[in-house]
Amino acid sequence: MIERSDRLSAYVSASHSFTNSGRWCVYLRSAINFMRRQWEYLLLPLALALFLVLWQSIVWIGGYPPFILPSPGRVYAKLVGVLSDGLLWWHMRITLIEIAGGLVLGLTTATVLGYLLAKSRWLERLVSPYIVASQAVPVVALAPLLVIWFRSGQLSKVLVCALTIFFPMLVNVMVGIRSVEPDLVDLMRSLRATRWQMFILLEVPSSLPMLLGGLKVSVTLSVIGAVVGEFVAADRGLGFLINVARGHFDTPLMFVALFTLVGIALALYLLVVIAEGVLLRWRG
Amino acid sequence: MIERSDRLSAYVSASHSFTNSGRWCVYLRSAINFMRRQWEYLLLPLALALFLVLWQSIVWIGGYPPFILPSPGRVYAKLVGVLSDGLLWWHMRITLIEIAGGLVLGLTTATVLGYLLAKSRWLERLVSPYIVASQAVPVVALAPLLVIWFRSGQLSKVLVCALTIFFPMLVNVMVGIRSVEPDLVDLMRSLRATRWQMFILLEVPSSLPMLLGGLKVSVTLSVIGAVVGEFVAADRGLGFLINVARGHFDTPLMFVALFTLVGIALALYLLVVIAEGVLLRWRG
Amino acid sequence: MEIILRAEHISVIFPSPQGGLSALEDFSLAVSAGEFVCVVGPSGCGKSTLLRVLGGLLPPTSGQVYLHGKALNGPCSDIGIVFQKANLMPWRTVVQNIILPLEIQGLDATESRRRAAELIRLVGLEGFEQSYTRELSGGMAQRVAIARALIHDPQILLLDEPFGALDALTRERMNLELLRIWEARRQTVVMVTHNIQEAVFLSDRVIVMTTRPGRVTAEVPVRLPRPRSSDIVYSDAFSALAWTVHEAIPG
Amino acid sequence: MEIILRAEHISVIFPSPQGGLSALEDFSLAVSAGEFVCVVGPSGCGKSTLLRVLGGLLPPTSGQVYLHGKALNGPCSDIGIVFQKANLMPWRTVVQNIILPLEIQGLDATESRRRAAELIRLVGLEGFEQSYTRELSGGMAQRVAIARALIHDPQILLLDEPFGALDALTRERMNLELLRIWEARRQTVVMVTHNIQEAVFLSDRVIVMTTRPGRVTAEVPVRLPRPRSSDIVYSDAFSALAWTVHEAIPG
Amino acid sequence: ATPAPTVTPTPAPRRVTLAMGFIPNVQFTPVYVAVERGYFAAEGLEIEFDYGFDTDLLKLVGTGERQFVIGSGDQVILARSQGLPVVYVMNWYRRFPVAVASLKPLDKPQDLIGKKVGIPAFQGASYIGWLALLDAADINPGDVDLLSIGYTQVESLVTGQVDAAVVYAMNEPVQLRQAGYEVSVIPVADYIDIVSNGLITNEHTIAENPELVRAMVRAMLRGLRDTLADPDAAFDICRRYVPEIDDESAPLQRAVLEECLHFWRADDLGYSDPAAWQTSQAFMRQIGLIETEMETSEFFTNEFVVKP
Ligand SMILES: Nc1ncnc2c1ncn2[C@@H]1O[C@H](COP(=O)(O)OP(=O)(O)OP(=O)(O)O)[C@@H](O)[C@H]1O
Ligand SMILES: Nc1ncnc2c1ncn2[C@@H]1O[C@H](COP(=O)(O)OP(=O)(O)OP(=O)(O)O)[C@@H](O)[C@H]1O
Ligand SMILES: [Mg+2]
Ligand SMILES: [Mg+2]
Repeated sequence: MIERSDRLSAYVSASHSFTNSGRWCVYLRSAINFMRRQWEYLLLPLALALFLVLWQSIVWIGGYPPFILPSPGRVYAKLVGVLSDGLLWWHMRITLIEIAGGLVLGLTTATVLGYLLAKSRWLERLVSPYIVASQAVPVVALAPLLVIWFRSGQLSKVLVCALTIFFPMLVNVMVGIRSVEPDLVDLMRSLRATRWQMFILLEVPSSLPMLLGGLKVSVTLSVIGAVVGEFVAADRGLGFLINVARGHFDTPLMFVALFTLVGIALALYLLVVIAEGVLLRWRG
Repeated sequence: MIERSDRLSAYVSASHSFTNSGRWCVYLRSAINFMRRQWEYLLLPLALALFLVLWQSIVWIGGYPPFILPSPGRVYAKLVGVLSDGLLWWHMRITLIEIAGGLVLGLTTATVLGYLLAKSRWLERLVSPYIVASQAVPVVALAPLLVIWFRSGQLSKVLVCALTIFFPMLVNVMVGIRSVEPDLVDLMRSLRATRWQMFILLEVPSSLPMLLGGLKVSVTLSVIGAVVGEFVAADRGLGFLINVARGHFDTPLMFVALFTLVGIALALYLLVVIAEGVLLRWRG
Repeated sequence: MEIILRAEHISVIFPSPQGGLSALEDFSLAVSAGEFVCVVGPSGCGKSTLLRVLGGLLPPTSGQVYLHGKALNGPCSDIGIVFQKANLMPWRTVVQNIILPLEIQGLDATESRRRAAELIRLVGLEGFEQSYTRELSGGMAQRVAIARALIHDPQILLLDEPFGALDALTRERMNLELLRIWEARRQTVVMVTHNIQEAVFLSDRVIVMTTRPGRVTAEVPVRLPRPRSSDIVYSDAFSALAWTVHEAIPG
Repeated sequence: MEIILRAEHISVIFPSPQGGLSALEDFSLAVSAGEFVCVVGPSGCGKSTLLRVLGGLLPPTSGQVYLHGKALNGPCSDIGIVFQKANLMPWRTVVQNIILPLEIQGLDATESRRRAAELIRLVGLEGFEQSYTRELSGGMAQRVAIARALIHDPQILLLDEPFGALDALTRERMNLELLRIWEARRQTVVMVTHNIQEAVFLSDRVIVMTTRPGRVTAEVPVRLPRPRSSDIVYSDAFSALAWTVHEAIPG
Repeated sequence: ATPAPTVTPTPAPRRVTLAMGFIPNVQFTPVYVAVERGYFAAEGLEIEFDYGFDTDLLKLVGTGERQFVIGSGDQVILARSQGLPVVYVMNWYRRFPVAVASLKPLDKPQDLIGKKVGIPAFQGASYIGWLALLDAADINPGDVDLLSIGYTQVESLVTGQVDAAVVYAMNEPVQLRQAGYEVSVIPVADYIDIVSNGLITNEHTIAENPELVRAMVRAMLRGLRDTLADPDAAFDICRRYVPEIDDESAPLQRAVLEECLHFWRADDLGYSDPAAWQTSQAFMRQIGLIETEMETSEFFTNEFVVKP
């Protein structure tokens, strides 16, 4: 009874509004606006859906056996399995800790060193060959030294992760600090800003676009950095899980681990994008 | 006899100059200036020398056997050996070709895609999850698919290399294009510049510091990109050589291969630094 | 006289937290071919916004601009603009900045350089051809921007306080040069200035604007004989006109 | 009167491909405490360079600046500078830009905001407190810069064409405000301007400079009574002084 | 599929890709010998080597992307449990090559109790070998402190990071001895007989092209026999295929080859012992690596191994 009267009143109000076509227009426009904004939020799920469709089609068309390319359904089933028995969580936690450590270590080092190198050309000349070298040497070749010097615990993975993310951030810190408007430096000097104030009130905000760019690369690479560290020698973590899955020809499990990695990378990247939205609001 | 008279004349001219102390001052100052400039050029060799000293001290102090950490002398001897029998050249040529291919492919893709993403927010939202994912997945995990899709020739290494260098460049292209001064865009628009002119006359020069930053990261990572590609499956190239050296417990050979990698990376990096010096002259 | 540039019922509303800042409201203006119009008004009244709309750089919230009777929906190469800021490219030298419009039009380099050399002499920057913009003083940068706007010889010039950073003497000289060029080339000029003397000296008509919303409060036609020389500023007619404009500006 | 700021035999040579550009040559100047000095001269003659040297931002190639009799070898918090460009931080709102000097001095936020509100009223920017700099007109940005220089109440003010982008009326109002503040706070001011009227109206002394090398050609003491009101510009003494300055500027 | 070649040499040699382990290595000497002496050519085959990670290569054989790979028996069992149609057609390593090495005296597995032992990874042949050894010696895995150290066994042993390490018997111990260290070794094969490396192909190739498989096996066995008969000549051939072995590293590699011979030697070269497969599968089930019991005959066949 109540339901019916509600419907009735809705009908009445609708027909009433209809006569008032100006207001309708406004509603319509705001609805379209709303949809446009929503559409932006739909893009991410859309990208995901597109991916799933593409994947399934490759499986069908390519006719690959599951141990080469399992279907989405199989991977999902495996995901549910390893989620429910806690295996995935456990390995993921390990890798997350390494990533966190690597990010903290790598980003601080990159910022501090990048700042110093940006300020001093001769320090840059002296140190940059080492930095470049550290990036050109494959981690596996360093494995013996890493194991000897840092044991095989989590520290070595944190270090490998830090090493991986360090360089893109360092370069962007340098580019950013060197691009600071000289006139604003003069302004800050005339106000007798301390070195720290210069850094925090001028250099950081002015190079923020570049810092956030470096951060985007760094957080994305942090995932692979930790995993590569685990590849060298580990008995836990997602990199280890991938290795075990490969060794056991358990491709669905490997895909679950890979997607977890991708998920972590996407989450970190999204965080930076959100930070960018807030911090670069002034650019309109 | 000749020597004595030379000395004498040097003495005379010195004592003569001495009375003219103003000129001496100028000479001294210009000499110091000259030395300062030379000093800058000395920094790179100095960095190298420092490294050698450090290395030798670690060998002595750590007392490591040569199969863990060979002395500089041993590595040098091995280097001479593999240079003279052409082995190093041969592997290096392979890797250089892969690096060149990877750089061309990776940098063009990054520039084109970076430009498009910088211009279109919704394209960015749609595509960036895939890009992030492509960076978070370890190459080794995809090895069988790579082999099936691209065979095990050099193409797959070029692709892995391109994939490695692509992301830092892409992000910096985006940051650069988005940082272009809106007032200068207005200027160019008022002059009815075409899209291409906008790109080549405004967007490229104005984002040059960031592009060169991205390039620095990319060329450095290109080396490791090619080598990782070779790790997956190869029968030639420096990455292969490293693997062979490890397999044969030939640590000096591994070091030779590593130093070759570092040398390539340093050479590429130096090229970018030189380009930077020329292209950013206007910043003084 | 034929109307070359016509703005009809232009409104520009910038989004703002308080719901929208009305920079121009129902602004209409018609400029004849060969006319020299000056716009004066208080700081922030919408003069620069007006020039951006006239130049096709900013689509108005409502209203329409017509060039040669056709709706203007974007920048047009007939129109040259001098912005309020010098807007030089720091990676280009003085010469390279000046020839930018010709480079975009695809003119060959030697002809460009010849024209640039001429304009550099005009704005008094001989010896600074190869300087980068960070080595220029404020006034020198502004002069480079003026030279750049003149080089491709546009039919319509939109000038936003082009002589603001110049000293009195250079300014006077530039005023005379501008008049000479305008008379020789029969261009159409719309110029924003803060200097009432300058406005009266140069123009055929002075438009006076009010602040927020930017509207026309007065149009003062200037019927002084041409060509004008510097002496004209001492005439009674000139003083009277300057006074009229001064009084029209809202305090 | 005590000499508060003294420049002795200042030369500034900028490196240039032609071997060195002499922006200032053997320039000497002594400013007494509480004095108001205006500097005029052609574009590019070294006025901004002079202010940068006086502010301790640019070490001169030779010569020395003394503040309170002590050699000045770097910026000093007693000196406030308004640059020729507004030099605002685009990531800060108007209020945030204005309170920057206080933030650096570590003043607490509420007091800062109170003072900023006062200055915003003074420069006529009410309602734009939360605007970012890209939403400001040229003159509004300059007014923000002026407010920023006044907020930390420095003993010495170095102003580089602070009112260049302002319309005649706002400029007049700002002139009067500046005089009021200067008289109330007994500050010392060195101000670059292109407006001879303004120079004579405001200052105790007008320094006239020549171009490359920048030197003093004339010093015109202005002994008009204080406090001055706008009417003074119509006096004969004022006209005579303005004429003297005008004639002293090298053509 | 192409028609099966006859036993007699065909004029146009048929290209076959043989996927081997990671890198060219002295351990592949028999293959190089077979190529060099024309044993493959005699079967009408032209061999192309393909190096890579063994698990990847096995997958490629499983898809038919490659026809032959050299891999170990435990991998075949694991792969088949995941549905890869791979079959082991020729036994090469008669003894399982994994061992435990230490620079301290080590007589029996029990000596490892309470010690720190390094292992490359918690999977793969070395892990299985390790567990098998503990199982055979009745040691509780919890009584040994096992560390994952990657492929850094030599370095870890020398620097004292671990008391013992799980190694390949013909690699690390040989290297250490060559460098002058006293090494004690416990080979897993002394305690349990599990299936080791051999030639692997897929069901499709066996069904469509049995002659090809037979030819491959025959040629490889000839190479193996020659190597066992005259290791010095074989080593010289090997050096031609692995130019990275220079005069400096040759003695060590020669020693590695010598050690290998102990693991290859057998009375009935190429034959798989069904009992070994049985043991392997039972053990892998016991430690939970595989869940379902499979027919041992799925894993391997001896039908292509012919007596000379
Ligand atoms: N991009 C923008 N976003 C928001 N508001 C803007 C923007 N540009 C201008 N405004 C506002 O529009 C009004 C008019 O600005 P405009 O630059 O046209 O003034 P103007 O007359 O040129 O002033 P001035 O003489 O100081 O240069 C101002 O209140 C300004 O704050
Ligand atoms: N950083 C620099 N490098 C090289 N030359 C410079 C530099 N700064 C200024 N100059 C030169 O010094 C001279 C004086 O410049 P300055 O900025 O002091 O002039 P100004 O008197 O302030 O002129 P304006 O009134 O146009 O602002 C100019 O010729 C200019 O080209
Ligand atoms: Mg304006
Ligand atoms: Mg100046």
